[in-house]
Amino acid sequence: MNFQYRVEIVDENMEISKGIYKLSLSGKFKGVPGQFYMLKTYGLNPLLPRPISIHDIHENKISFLYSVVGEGTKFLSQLRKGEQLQILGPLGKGFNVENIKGKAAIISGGIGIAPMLYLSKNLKVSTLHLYAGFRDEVYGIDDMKKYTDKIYLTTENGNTGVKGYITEIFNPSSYDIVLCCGPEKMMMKTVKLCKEYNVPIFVSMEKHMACGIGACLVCTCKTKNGNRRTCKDGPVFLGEDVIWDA
Amino acid sequence: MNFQYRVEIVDENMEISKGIYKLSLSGKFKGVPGQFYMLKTYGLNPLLPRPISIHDIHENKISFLYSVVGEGTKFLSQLRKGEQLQILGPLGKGFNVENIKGKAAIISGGIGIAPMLYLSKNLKVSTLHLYAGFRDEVYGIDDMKKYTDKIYLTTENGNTGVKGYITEIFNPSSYDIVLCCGPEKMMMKTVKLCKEYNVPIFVSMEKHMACGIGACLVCTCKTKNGNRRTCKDGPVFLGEDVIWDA
Amino acid sequence: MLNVNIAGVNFKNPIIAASGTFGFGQEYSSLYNVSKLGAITTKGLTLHPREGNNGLRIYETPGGMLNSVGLQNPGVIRFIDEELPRMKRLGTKIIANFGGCTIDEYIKGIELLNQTDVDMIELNISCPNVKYGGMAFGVKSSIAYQVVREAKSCCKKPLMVKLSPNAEDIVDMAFRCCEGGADALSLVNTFKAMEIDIHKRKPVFENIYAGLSGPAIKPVALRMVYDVSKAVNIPVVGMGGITSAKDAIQFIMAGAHAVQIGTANFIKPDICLDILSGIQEFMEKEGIKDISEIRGIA
Amino acid sequence: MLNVNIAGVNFKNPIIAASGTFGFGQEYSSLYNVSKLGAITTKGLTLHPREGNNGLRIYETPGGMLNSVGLQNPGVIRFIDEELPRMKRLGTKIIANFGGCTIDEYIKGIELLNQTDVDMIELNISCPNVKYGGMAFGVKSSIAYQVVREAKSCCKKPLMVKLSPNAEDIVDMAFRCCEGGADALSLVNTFKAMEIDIHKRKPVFENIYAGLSGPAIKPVALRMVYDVSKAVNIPVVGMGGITSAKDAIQFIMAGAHAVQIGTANFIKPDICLDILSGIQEFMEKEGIKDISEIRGIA
Ligand SMILES: Cc1cc2nc3c(=O)[nH]c(=O)nc-3n(C[C@H](O)[C@H](O)[C@H](O)COP(=O)(O)OP(=O)(O)OC[C@H]3O[C@@H](n4cnc5c(N)ncnc54)[C@H](O)[C@@H]3O)c2cc1C
Ligand SMILES: Cc1cc2nc3c(=O)[nH]c(=O)nc-3n(C[C@H](O)[C@H](O)[C@H](O)COP(=O)(O)OP(=O)(O)OC[C@H]3O[C@@H](n4cnc5c(N)ncnc54)[C@H](O)[C@@H]3O)c2cc1C
Ligand SMILES: Cc1cc2nc3c(=O)[nH]c(=O)nc-3n(C[C@H](O)[C@H](O)[C@H](O)COP(=O)(O)O)c2cc1C
Ligand SMILES: Cc1cc2nc3c(=O)[nH]c(=O)nc-3n(C[C@H](O)[C@H](O)[C@H](O)COP(=O)(O)O)c2cc1C
Ligand code: FES
Ligand code: FES
Repeated sequence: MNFQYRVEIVDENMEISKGIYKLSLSGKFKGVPGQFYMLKTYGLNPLLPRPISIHDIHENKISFLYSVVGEGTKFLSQLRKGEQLQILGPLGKGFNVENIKGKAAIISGGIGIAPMLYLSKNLKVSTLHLYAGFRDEVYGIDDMKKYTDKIYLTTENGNTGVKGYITEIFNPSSYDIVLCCGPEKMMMKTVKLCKEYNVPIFVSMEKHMACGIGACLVCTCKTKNGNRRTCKDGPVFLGEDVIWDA
Repeated sequence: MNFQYRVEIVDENMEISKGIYKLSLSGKFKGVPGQFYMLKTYGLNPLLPRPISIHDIHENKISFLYSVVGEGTKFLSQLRKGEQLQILGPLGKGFNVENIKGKAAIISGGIGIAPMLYLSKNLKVSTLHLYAGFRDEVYGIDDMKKYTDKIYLTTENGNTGVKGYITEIFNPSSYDIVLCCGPEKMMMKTVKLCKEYNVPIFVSMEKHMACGIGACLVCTCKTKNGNRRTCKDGPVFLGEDVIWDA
Repeated sequence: MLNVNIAGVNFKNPIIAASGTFGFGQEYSSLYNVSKLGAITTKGLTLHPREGNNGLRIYETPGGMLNSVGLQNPGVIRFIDEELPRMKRLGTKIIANFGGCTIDEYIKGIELLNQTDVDMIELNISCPNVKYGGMAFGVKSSIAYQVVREAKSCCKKPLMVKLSPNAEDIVDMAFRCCEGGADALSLVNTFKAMEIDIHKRKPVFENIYAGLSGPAIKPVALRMVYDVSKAVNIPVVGMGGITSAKDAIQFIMAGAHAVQIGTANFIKPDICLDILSGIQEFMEKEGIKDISEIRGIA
Repeated sequence: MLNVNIAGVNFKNPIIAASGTFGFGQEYSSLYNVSKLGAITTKGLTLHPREGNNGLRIYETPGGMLNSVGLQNPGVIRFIDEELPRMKRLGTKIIANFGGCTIDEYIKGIELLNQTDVDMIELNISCPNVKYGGMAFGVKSSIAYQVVREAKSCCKKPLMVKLSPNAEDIVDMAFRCCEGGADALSLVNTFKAMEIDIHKRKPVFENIYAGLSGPAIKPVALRMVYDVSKAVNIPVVGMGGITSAKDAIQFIMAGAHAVQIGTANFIKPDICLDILSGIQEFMEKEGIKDISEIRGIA
């Protein structure tokens, strides 16, 4: 294993859309698409670090894209340039980009877009289409344009793209492989869709975590092969293997 | 009673000496010298607000001078301009400036200097001498120059002023009244000194607090008149009345 | 509908200030309109005045605080003479929290309170029992049963018994207090805890032990309220670490008729009002007409 | 001198990774040199493999966390075959944490562990007791006594019994476990607690209850360790919310021979090393030559 615990200095932490922040750190960072880091701000509140996917890695920089949903991400969003952030990573099994071939579709819901930039940059597929669904505001798409051949958008209020859910406009039939990240229900639906058309799909699961490295067994994902640790055996699983909670 | 609970916006929060910060808020604030406010930063850590004396009040501004000693003051020191601070005050019984007459001495130890600026500004005495003791760096003195007739300084390492403790160079005999704030042991010593010379002295007690308004009884100061609430019946007490813990 | 009836007393809403954290209501009443509260519980009273404990009385811990006030109070007689008349003017129900070190003290105190217009007596059985070497009355069910039975036999007010989380078996304790004649139960009091000063190499508190309260204890307190509510058929008042409407609703869903707010008053002095309005908002959003609809629903 | 001897086992220092928070040591060993620890306690083992609980398994609370892992583990046989050989290579002592649902399971498991080179067995008596409708073995002293006596009679390893803070009377519990033959005691396990999802109107955990750990519980855990240490004359290992050298020293001053670190590993993965070096610094500053000088001093 190759992960590290480090204390880093925040380089930038910017609200790029309502409640959506991009945080970056300078330095050399490892990680493959779909892997994540555990991020922790100073103090005992909140107690536990928060799992956040790699949004992008450059030669001298890593960035995270996150949505403020509760206390942990709220404290993250309050970090300013020059302040300390504790990080542990890269963690988990990401997307196996070497084995992803042919015509691929990425499908994301909301902040599920976060890991997709680094993924699309690293995929070696013949064609790549992005299907991204949002509630109202659209974010994280611009950077992806140069790595994708086509982008389909939906918003729940119809502000941008098609009005509705992304699963409503997605048809897996013309793809060799599908890569998915978003709310559990949306992923479940997408897996079902792909099954109908017999298209393989990988999903990136979100389970509540504590250790992040496979030691505490709180992040179980039920699969057809038994209980798996989302943090270590995942977060990327073969869609058909997952037994859904919802 | 006349205190209020308010959420204010930090105007300035500056390190003026090593580990010593000055925080100011804009607006109209009430309070007499020796009174304090309970200050609370966002979240459940730390749980309780922190009592901090009024350092100064201007027509449109209040300031606090504080030393970073633990988690609470650490979080206070991290506040930046524009961030929120919850305040409750002004609280307690301050110095009764109307009844303080003649030749007066203020004697402070360390951050005990904090309430003395606003006090010296408001005193109506014939002569005012300041005796201020510090560990190494001296702070909070400059602003007081114009309100005092003479300033005596000590530092433990002799960097500035006389080397030693302030109680070693202070002789109450020539004063009509003494006003004191500092570590409990230093105040105890000063009260003893004043007793020898029969000079009345007021001390500003520091007890750990929870409610700050007299409801919870955790801030008891034992006095010759029974248990008193430091937050409401104090923090300023007649020196001879206090029964010391130390 | 926010009002709740507990043992014949009608509270305008289920938010009650907890004993020991709200004095006799005067201090907070100069800050906000405390008549909006369902009730105020007095500082813990004893038959005779008490000076309370020496030394440090408070220590903060992660998510909580320890207190060692030691029942400092003016005694029940001065309470009746001086505090109660002022309290009655606050425009809300008054719950007198009362404790003793002997059964005799319990009886004498209750007889004095019988003659007043307090709305309810909350029997604090977390007090040290002199007969049993200082172990609290509220640890062993059999001892608590005795106190409650004796108290009930002379009590002319609705009697709410306040349980200690240090009880050996909280459900059996609740059960036996019911048998003893309690009209209602409130729980939890503080958890027996301590801190050590590693430089002085001795306990931080002169009394060694102190009581833990605040958000830190909430999940345990909630569990106890849930278990007790399922086991008894008298009203239960829940408390322990409540700082938000969400917390309060959890206790109500666990089975509580009302909740008490203690430590949270220190975090934000008018937090009881925030909790109250938060409950109202929740009810509106979820289409709940009467708070009783969600009581014990979890 | 940091080494401590507990029931004949020599630990190089008093810092032990707690059961269930450190897996079988492999994950943390890829992050830092775990041979620096006094010992590693295994994930709670049972005779047969267990899948653990369904649904959400973790929930954060102020200063603490609830877990409902439910003893997911490969079973003692696969532990011995697959995990133990790798664990032994980590260069520190191995404590096998073992629990059962019947006395028979306890005996069978211990007999299997007897034949291995684990250094010590930590008997987890917080497991649900099928004979008593799922109430944990560790609640009533008389039941715990039986388990410990039976376990001891077949145990060839030093036997440490891990007490539950949900015990009716923690001191009596400790006492009876000693009588049953425990060579050492460790405490505390997690506190029985719960949370309610107010939108779903039901408990957050499928099992309703979960175990509270972390800084929130420290003052109560410390009190229990203090009380137990004074009452028994076998070594006590303290735990519950330790996140700093200060916390660890408090437990030692309360009477603990060693401490276990659980939840804190999640806050900072190499926190055990910080705690260890913090203790060393403290000892140097205070002129303490041997950790035993301050043991139980408070
Ligand atoms: C592998 C992985 C990668 C992720 N990548 C991203 C990302 O790139 N950007 C992003 O915005 N979010 C991401 N998430 C979700 C993110 O971890 C949660 O939104 C965050 O933990 C919420 O914390 P909070 O304190 O703000 O919210 P709260 O709801 O207050 O958190 C309470 C607890 O629940 C946990 N929790 C709540 N929601 C989630 C969730 N969806 N997943 C896991 N734990 C949760 C928290 O960690 C915490 O323990 C990822 C989750 C996982 C598991
Ligand atoms: C009436 C009054 C006025 C004060 N005015 C000032 C001031 O103007 N400037 C300033 O720097 N300090 C002042 N203090 C002291 C200040 O309140 C403490 O330094 C501060 O509470 C420490 O909090 P902490 O979390 O940083 O430290 P910690 O030591 O981590 O605090 C732990 C707990 O102890 C309490 N505590 C620790 N030290 C003190 C103390 N000396 N007095 C009271 N409670 C304490 C804290 O409030 C907290 O509850 C005053 C205290 C009182 C009672
Ligand atoms: C400073 C303080 C003093 C208290 N005094 C009393 C008391 O006199 N009588 C009593 O029954 N409970 C007393 N309590 C316990 C509270 O009423 C309440 O049961 C407990 O604090 C748990 O609730 P909380 O977490 O909301 O504070 C006191 C609590 C605190 C913090
Ligand atoms: C996720 C998790 C899993 C645990 N699993 C076990 C277990 O299998 N066996 C056991 O005896 N204790 C288990 N515990 C309890 C810990 O070993 C420890 O007793 C408790 O968490 C208190 O210590 P802490 O506050 O330092 O975590 C577990 C605790 C946690 C947080
Ligand atoms: S978070 Fe601990 S095993 Fe996954
Ligand atoms: S702090 Fe509550 S009475 Fe003084």
